[in-house]
Amino acid sequence: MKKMKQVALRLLLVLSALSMVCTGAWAAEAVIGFTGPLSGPGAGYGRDNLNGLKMAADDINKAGGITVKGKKYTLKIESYDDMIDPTAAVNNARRLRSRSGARVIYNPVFNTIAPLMQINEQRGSDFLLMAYSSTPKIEAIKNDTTVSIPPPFTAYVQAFSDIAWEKGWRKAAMVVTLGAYGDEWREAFKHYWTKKGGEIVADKPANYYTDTDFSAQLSAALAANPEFLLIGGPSEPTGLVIEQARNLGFKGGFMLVDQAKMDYIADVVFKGDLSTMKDVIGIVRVLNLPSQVIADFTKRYEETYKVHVTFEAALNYSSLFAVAKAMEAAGTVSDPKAIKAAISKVLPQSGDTVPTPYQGILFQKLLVEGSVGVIADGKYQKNYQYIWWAKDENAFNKIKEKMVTSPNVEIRWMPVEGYLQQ
Amino acid sequence: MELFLQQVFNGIMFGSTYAIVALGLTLVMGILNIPNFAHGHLYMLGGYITFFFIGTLGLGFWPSLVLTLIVLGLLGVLMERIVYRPLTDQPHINAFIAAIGALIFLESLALVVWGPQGLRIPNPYPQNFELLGITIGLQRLLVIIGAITLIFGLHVFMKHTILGTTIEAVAQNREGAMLNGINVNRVSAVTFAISSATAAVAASFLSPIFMLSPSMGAILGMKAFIIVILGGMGSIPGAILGGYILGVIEALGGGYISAAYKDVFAFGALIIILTVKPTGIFGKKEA
Amino acid sequence: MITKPIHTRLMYLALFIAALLLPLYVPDDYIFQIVIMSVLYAIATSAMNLIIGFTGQASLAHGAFFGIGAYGVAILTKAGISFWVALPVSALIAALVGVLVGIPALRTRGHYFAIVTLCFGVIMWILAGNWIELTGGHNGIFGIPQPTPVRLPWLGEIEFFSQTAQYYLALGFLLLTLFGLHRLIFSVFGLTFMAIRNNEPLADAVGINTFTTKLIAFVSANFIAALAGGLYASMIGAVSPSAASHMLTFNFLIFVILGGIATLSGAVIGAFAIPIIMEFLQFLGDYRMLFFGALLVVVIIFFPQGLVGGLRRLNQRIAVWRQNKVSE
Amino acid sequence: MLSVKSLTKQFGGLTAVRDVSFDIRPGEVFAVIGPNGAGKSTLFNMMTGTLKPTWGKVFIGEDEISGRRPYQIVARGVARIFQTTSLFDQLRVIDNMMIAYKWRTGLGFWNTLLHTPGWKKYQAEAFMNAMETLAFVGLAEKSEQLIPTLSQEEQKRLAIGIALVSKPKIVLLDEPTGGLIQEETDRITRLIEKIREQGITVCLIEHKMQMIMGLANRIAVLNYGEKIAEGTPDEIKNNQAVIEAYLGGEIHA
Repeated sequence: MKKMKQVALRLLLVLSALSMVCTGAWAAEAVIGFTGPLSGPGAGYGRDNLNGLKMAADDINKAGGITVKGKKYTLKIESYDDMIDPTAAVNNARRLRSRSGARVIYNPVFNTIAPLMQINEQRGSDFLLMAYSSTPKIEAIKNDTTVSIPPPFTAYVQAFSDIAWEKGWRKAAMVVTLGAYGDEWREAFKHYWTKKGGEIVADKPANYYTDTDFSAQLSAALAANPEFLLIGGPSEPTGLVIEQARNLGFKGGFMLVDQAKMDYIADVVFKGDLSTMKDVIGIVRVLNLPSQVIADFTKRYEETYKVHVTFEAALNYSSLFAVAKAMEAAGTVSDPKAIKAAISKVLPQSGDTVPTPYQGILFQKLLVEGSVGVIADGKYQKNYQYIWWAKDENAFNKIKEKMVTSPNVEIRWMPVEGYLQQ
Repeated sequence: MELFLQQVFNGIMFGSTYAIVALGLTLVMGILNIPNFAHGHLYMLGGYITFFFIGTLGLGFWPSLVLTLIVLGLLGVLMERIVYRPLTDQPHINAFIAAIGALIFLESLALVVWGPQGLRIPNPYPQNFELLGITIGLQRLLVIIGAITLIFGLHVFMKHTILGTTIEAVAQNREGAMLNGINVNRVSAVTFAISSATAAVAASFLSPIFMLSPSMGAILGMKAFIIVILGGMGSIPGAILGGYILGVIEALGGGYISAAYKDVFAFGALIIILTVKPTGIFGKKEA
Repeated sequence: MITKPIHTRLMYLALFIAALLLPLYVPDDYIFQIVIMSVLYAIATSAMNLIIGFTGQASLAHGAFFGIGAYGVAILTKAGISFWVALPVSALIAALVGVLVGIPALRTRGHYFAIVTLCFGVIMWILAGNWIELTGGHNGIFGIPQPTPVRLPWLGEIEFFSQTAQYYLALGFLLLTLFGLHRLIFSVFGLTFMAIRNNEPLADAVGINTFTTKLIAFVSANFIAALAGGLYASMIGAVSPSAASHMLTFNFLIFVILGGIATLSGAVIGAFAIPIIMEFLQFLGDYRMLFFGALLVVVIIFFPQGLVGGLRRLNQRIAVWRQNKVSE
Repeated sequence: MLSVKSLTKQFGGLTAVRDVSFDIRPGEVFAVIGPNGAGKSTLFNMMTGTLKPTWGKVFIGEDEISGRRPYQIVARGVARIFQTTSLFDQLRVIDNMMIAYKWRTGLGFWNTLLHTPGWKKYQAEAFMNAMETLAFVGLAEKSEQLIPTLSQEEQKRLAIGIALVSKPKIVLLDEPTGGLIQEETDRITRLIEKIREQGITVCLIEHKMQMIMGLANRIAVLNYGEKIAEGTPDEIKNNQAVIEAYLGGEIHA
């Protein structure tokens, strides 16, 4: 009889545990959607974005998930491939929203972000669109449930130009990738560099996605005797461009558009040897960021995903932490507007939790400084962090106070039109 | 002038690749009448197989090249047997769909096995030298020499071996060849083997200079297709000449005109040529 | 003359009613989205079937004409012109371009025609990506307005923001397309298309102006493709070069061939079945396209006549089996 | 009726047809004969617009037809059948006939799309004519069948029907009995006689001498691309050049 009771008690326990799991009272899941290129030419880029999210979700879940109105949630990343096809992206988003119940969906390409911004405000099927695209065109579309993750590329244009000018570089030649992003970069750089007084001696774009030989464009560009080359597209072909330019006898420096990563090129294309690159200005080496967690982050990332860490991964990682905290602050995992509104309350982030702490949010843009790295004489040099949204010296100083400092980092002010905070 | 020479050199190197890739395709299209749209993807796979032998197994460049050639040759036979032979009596458009299926398969295969990131093979001949004021990479020179050797070798094979002449006979008159007791299936298999092996050689030579990516075959395949049509289906001189012309046009176009529109000139030229001469420059009267 | 048995007619009626009532029972937005896109694809695919399936001319520029329609509507509606004007105007532009391309291109035959049209398709795709002033470059055009609301006498004003309204709009165009194609194909005029596909020298010899007939088929197909493209642009709300690319052409081609070439229902079935299969395969993750590629090869080998051909074969088998049973 | 004036065709350096002239009179059966490779089919192809003559002209009445496209020549009342039986073999018998009648109707794109009253009229007219001609060639009850189900002879009859359906003034028949056995040949011969009785001029190419001699009103003989004789069957039988060309007297075959 006593035994029976014991068995019955245990059964009851198991059953109640089961019912808790089933009803979700124990730990529910909040689905974070991702649609992006996972095959085709953009696959590497898409996966970098996705990996950052996956790692963030893992880390958040390991730390106990999030607590919304006393209820525990774990985050689950659900991803679909859209091959940068708008139709597929919309299908995926609809699927994520109505099948999996995702209220936050990430997408990393402007061509698919634009159509998603047409549907993410529809009543009954609204979701928070986390857009990874550095084009200011995103801000041109009015949308209450979109957040854009990276700094505007115009901030990099100005910051890179700034440093190149200091180095005494004047004559530029451009061999930038074709495509929406490359076209905008060239246009912006041409505008800014000539305004500064610099000279552009050649503009020979190349298709970094389909071409494998750039010697035609490079020969033409080098014939104009530039002091430095503005190059870039995806990192691997950019490395190839550097190698081919050196083979053609080019001795000057390189400026990399923000899509190309100097650390990736150095480590993957040149196996850690910086002598070919020699003089480079570009987006900072991830490992040289000043945040406390960066070394740990890089190590774990590269161990888990067997690929080189990238800036995209770091920013996506940090942004998901912001979203998770915002869910807690808003007290909802299902109201995109409320989540977006709460983001400002959970910022700034701290450098001991995320690799690239966000300082704030401005309308739909998350604010993070533009980090510039320099390679000179075959060695990594001091970084620069540009605050691009401060409208005046005062605002800049206030932001600067809160930031992580390090002797290897110089924080600078570089106002970028259209983003100045009141 | 130096710039011009440099561009022409680049163009010739590219043309060499185009020529040998188109050469393989024209054999398949002319002899078997199969629109093998996946030909560029065989080239891509050739690059990855070379990577496997050099990068993963650590073999030398030349042994890897030979091994790649063999592997791709076998793969070509397999592809003909599995994908195209069952479609012999069906409309060409069905073979075209099968080709699209095959290329999707090959591209995803590379993606799954080797990942989306570009891969590199160490350059066995990284030396450069100056000639007439232009910089010439040794490996680039090797591409040209390799291509010319291959073209010459293939010519000897086609004209002076029994198998080669048989292939030509089938190319000229399939029914007639069949009536004469030629085993057309065996000729098909051999042709496919040669076709994909040549693509593999092109990839092996080029891969140390370039970067491997799963989608690198798509554009090259399309260009090879266009060269074959331009030169006339089944015409070997047409494919070679077409390849070199396209290579030089592209290099000059990319260097002097806009890179964005350089393909427009190539494709536009094709439209014009075909409307003037509807069966290609070296084409037979009516296909 | 060419009449269908009564049970086939009943089946079509049932399908028609099912299509009309679809918004009532579609389970969620996701399925609805796929259905709407499939309806659009079915329009474009049916048109492609006219030129490839019925007339036997493998035009690989279909995606480009879809793109002309899409960009036409995008540019015109962004300039403030009503969708209802922009759509026919874009389709007419596509038809005009079709005439200009068709006149030289249709001089070539077989593979050569396929390649000439493919080249044209690639050129249009490059133009879409690089003529920044007109097409917005690779970013494309975004923020395209939904179709202008229409005021109907007894239904009031209809807006096209909801999926339901978009669905009916697309369905209306699909039915119109099928109706038109049905009339064209099941007639003496339509027989001339098939005559050209079947035996062009004989068609010539029996007094058919084969060139003009091919041109009519080509231009009609392009006109309809552009209509589908225009609808696409205003429904998705953004166009980029991918809406004019040759990959789109290949997709349509796959729909036509796997659905069942040269049958009206085949094109529609293909346009529905393939995207749904593709979505279903999402669970395969990285292996999805690997599997799809292999599937394509296998299906084309074992069902050379596509799904419709497969169904017909099945039907015949069943008929034979029933006959045997009766005779027993 | 139809006259051929100095027709010449060169392929590269080879002359396939050299300076051939003749006149076909209304209502007669005119035959062109000659050994294999004599240039008969080339001549035919030039008369029907499939090949452009290098030199020379073809007239129908006063109207020059050489250099015109085939469909324009058909519209002037010249119909033809090909040497190897050429049909729309993916379609039904009746479809084949209606396609061949189409040029006589106004069944164009807009008519068909809008189903105008004219469309209905023409569509019915095409059907009526097709059925009538099918009855004439003896295939009325096969109208719904697919081509591959027809016998060789039936296919030949259909090919002739296709030529006749649009009511031509003259039909050019390229070996209408090729590949048929004697019995079938006889039946086709009777059909051709029936065509002549309808007042339609016939021009045919044939190998089978016996058949030609009984059927043709006049005969032209080609050898190595040149006309070596023209005349009634009796004249031809006794023509020395013809006898030589056919290796001595085998003309009576």
